[in-house]
Amino acid sequence: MAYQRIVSTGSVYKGKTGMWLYIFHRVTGVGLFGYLLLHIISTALILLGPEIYEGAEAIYKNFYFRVAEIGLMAAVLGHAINGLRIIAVDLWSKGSDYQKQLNFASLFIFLIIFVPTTYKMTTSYFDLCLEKSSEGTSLVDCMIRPIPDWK
Amino acid sequence: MKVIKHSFDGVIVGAGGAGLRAAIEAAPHMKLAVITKLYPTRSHTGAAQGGMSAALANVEEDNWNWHAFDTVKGSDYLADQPAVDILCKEAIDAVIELEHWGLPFSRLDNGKIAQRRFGGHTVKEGESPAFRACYAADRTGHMILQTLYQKCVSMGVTFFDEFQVLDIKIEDGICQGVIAYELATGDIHIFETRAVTFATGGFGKIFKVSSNAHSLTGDGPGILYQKGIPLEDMEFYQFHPTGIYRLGILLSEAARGEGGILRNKDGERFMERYAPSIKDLAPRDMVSRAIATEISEGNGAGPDSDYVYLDLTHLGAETIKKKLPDITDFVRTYVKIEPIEEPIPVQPTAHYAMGGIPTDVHSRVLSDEKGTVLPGVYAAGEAACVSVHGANRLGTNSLLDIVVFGKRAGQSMVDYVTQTKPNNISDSASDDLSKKIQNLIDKEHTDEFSVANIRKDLQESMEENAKIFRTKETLEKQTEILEELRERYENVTIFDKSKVHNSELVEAIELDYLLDMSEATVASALARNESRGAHSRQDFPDRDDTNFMKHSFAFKKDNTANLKYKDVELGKYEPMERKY
Amino acid sequence: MQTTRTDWGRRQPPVGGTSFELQAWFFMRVSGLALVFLAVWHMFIMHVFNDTLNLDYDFVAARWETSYWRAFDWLLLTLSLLHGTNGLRVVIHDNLPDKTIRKLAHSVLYGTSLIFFIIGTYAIVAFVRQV
Amino acid sequence: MDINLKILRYDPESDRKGHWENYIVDAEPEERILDLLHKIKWFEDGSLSFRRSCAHGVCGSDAMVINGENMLACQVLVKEVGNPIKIEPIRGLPVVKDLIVDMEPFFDSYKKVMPYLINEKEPGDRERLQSPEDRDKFEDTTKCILCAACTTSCPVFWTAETYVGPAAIVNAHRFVFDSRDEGTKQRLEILKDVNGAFRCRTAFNCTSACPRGIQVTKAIEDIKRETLLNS
Ligand SMILES: Cc1cc2nc3c(=O)[nH]c(=O)nc-3n(C[C@H](O)[C@H](O)[C@H](O)COP(=O)(O)OP(=O)(O)OC[C@H]3O[C@@H](n4cnc5c(N)ncnc54)[C@H](O)[C@@H]3O)c2cc1C
Ligand code: HEM
Ligand code: SF4
Ligand code: F3S
Ligand code: FES
Repeated sequence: MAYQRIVSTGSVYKGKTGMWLYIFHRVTGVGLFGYLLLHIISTALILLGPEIYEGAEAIYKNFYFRVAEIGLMAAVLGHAINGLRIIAVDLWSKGSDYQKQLNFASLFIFLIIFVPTTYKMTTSYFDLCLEKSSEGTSLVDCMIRPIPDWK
Repeated sequence: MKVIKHSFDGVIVGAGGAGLRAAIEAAPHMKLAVITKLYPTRSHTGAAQGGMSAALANVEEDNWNWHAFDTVKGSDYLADQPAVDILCKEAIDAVIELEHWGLPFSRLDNGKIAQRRFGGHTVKEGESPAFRACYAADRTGHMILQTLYQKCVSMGVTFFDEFQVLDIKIEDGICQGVIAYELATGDIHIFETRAVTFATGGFGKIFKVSSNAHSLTGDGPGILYQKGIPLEDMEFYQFHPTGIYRLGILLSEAARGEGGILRNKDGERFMERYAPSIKDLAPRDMVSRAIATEISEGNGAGPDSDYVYLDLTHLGAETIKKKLPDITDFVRTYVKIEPIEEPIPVQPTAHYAMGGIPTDVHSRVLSDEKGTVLPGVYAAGEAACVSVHGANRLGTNSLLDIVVFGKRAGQSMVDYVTQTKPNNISDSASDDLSKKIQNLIDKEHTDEFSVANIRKDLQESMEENAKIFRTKETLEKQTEILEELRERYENVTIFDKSKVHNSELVEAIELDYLLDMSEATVASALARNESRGAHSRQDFPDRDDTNFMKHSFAFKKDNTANLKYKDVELGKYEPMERKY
Repeated sequence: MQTTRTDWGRRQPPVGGTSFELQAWFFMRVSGLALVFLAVWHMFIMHVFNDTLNLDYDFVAARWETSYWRAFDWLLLTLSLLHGTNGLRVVIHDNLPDKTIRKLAHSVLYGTSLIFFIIGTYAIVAFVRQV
Repeated sequence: MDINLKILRYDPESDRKGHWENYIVDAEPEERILDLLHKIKWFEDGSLSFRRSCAHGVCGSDAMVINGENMLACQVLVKEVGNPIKIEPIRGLPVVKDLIVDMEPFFDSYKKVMPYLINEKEPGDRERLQSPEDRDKFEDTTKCILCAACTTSCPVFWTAETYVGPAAIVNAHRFVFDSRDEGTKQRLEILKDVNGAFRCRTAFNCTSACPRGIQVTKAIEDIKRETLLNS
């Protein structure tokens, strides 16, 4: 008899916060692992001497990568704080009773750390860009092209 | 239609409390199959709430003789007293056995099984309400069903889940086997077997407002009735006083056992007038009649003055949460009121069949009023009539009945199987059934003859004419209606022609049983010119021990029933007026 | 028990056995806790207290002058690789029902992780300042 | 009040894939979703198939996805879910027909955790004693009606069909924390498996789906901790 495994429904299960956090944790975990591999390679290039290492690093020195770095920060912080929440639920016998509170607390802690960090990472980028660039470079220039004559 | 043949020593039809208990008894001694149209844990035993009585004396002095006295008195002296003695005496071991198998009873502070009060149960033959009902919050039936199923899982009992038995083969008065229909495939299965136990539960779906599940359609009694086996005491159908208004969902008597009070529209505790000594804890038939009387006298609440209140507000949140969590949740879910703060609208609801397949105390099915045993066929649980409930069952005695007589059915199967040799059922045994099914599939569908329309008319008319109060007129009217419905049923048609999970087909066949049950009920009720227990004839308001101290046996004859009678087996307790 | 339905998708329910899953689970919590210090601290040093724009050969070389930072980075490398690998092991197990494909994916994962562990370790251990 | 029901239908005898079907039903706000399904089945389209029995949330027959969430059709009223109403079979188990799924894998998992009291000691001829406090420890998990709403709401179960699922763990919990039971070691041994309790990633869908209000995730966490402490 033909049993259908899962009828494709096209509709999304209306899970609660926990389900979305599970998906978030998985996506950030896998993403971080991918980034980790990349990061190991680019760091290991240091064995090949300053030119090659810095040549590779230079790829990162533009605004798009700064946005990506902020994303990375969000992923690490989010994964870490959510990870702590999961650990609390797992290892603390009352953890699952306070699931809602823990969710809110995680979000709160995340924002407390993430917002100033983002602020610092953004302003620092523009400060350094202006400092290194020639007179008359605008903030928009800093955003749309690599920082010129870095070093 | 694909036909598949199986061979077993014994088959149990139904996996509610009675069927599972029988299986536990029989499985170690034979090749046994349990066939059930629902997954076992979905049987309606799981809906039972309040408790299971046994004179454990955990709370106060008690003794099984008092339990027996209450049961006999509650039955309006129609119960067979030797059977009642067995029920009440074996109750104690039955409860202990369930505990040993893991049933999570609620506990007293000293660690013993907790017990609560229930309607009609008293100490010292009527002195005061007794703490006799062993319970697990208000989900006792759920726990019994789960525990028995768990026990079966641990024993590796063979189940045929979602197989519906639709026929039994009896040749020369000896059982040859049963025929089942596999819901998932539409295949026919022939089960060759010597011993069959029917534990298919009740048939509350003959009424419109009922506490019973959709699946309770009287299949077991129906199958046997159509083979010429009589049905005993069908006029006695219990109406539970406290069903949720309109829906009929049960609010256990435990609510009153814990102190709940019934009130009419003026807030009056009207049971004080009807049963001055035990008031709200009077047996169900009396309370249901009291409610019906209040309503007909205009004391009902609501816009249509058609319900009364069950008041739990004085019990306190703690008691309600600990002891009545489920039923108060039902109220929150379905009525959207908070029972801790507001009284609950209730009305009587069709609840329990005292009558059914006649059996002796060994759960052997009797094929006539003289007590002739039908070899190899057994029945237990609500489908059967031993009779321990007589004209009115006491609350908590049914969960007891299913385990005590379920066990006995299992034992009888073992006895029978060890004394007989395997039989041989012919491959054509399922031909009648196949033909019946093919007919239903071939007939073109019309709305007029749809299952749902006929069933709706049946349930509404039974509700109207054969419920709590009956008279010759209403019953005669219902007889006519049933004849018409039967004629319509002869032409019944279905829309769904498929094989896989064709539940419409199954409902069409179940409707046949519902009609049978109604016919037997109405015919038996019409012939009983007295009022006794749950059977209340307004034209004969008194009990008539001279003419009716006897069980009715309804035999199927065309579209009505032929009635015969058997004397009640008396014992220690002399019939007296039933007063509380 | 009677099984009359088709065999479709007959699952393999658990049979018990080793404590590997328990240990892996526990390791995820412990390494997670350690990584809060290692990874988050690392991120802060690189992105907040410094700016990656300033990152250059000298910066790394200066850091790896001390064995403290080499140890720190190696621990970070090892734990995050182990943690991530085990995480991915589960992700693969969840999403690839076919046993052979799953085995293959697991092998690729373990191989990759091992190679990267060797590369990373080699970099940290073998690095000598050139200029 | 006219209610618009969208039901995901699948007939194995003619369809290759599920398809949505629309029905307009006249209903009161106080009616159960199950009542609406019955109206369709009884008076409109007899081939619509679904399981049901008790009609008041105690038998566990009619778990289905209603407006994107697992519920018992007999336990939710029209006014609680609004209009239109979308109904699908529960996920992760093979669909047999319309809203009916194959429950065998679910019960297989249940049976695997030894869901019965294990105690070899002779109990005597009276009940075993158990204090109300000990009884309370597993009260929550005795309520399970094996409806599969939890297991089929679990995102891990959707993808990893071998996961034993929350319902089985709940039923293990019911015995592991019963002071009368002596099978804890064996059960925890089983639940240590790759497909056992450690598969759970605390998504909490199970807890919100359980129609009996069982704290399912809590039960799973109890089992995880018990396993940790036991080894
Ligand atoms: C809401 C409610 C509350 C109750 N509370 C109490 C209480 O507190 N105390 C008390 O003592 N009693 C109580 N009762 C009564 C008691 O629960 C029932 O009488 C008893 O559980 C019946 O058990 P059973 O085993 O006979 O049948 P059921 O439990 O109804 O089982 C019937 C079985 O038969 C199977 N079946 C039926 N037809 C077929 C077929 N054709 N083929 C195959 N299988 C079939 C079904 O699948 C099912 O497994 C209550 C009843 C209700 C409805
Ligand atoms: C920063 C501190 C970190 C903490 C506290 C942390 C914590 C956790 C925890 C507790 C889990 C288990 C989740 C579960 O069982 O449901 C987990 C999973 C995972 N982590 Fe981390 N982690 C951290 C950093 C990292 C890093 C740096 C990586 C990348 C290499 C990573 C990759 C993963 C992956 C891939 C998973 C599996 C996700 C899943 O199974 O859904 N984690 N983490
Ligand atoms: S735990 Fe709840 S949701 Fe899961 S099967 Fe049991 S009753 Fe259903
Ligand atoms: S939804 Fe699934 S992941 Fe765990 S908490 Fe519930 S079992
Ligand atoms: S029909 Fe029994 S749970 Fe819904």
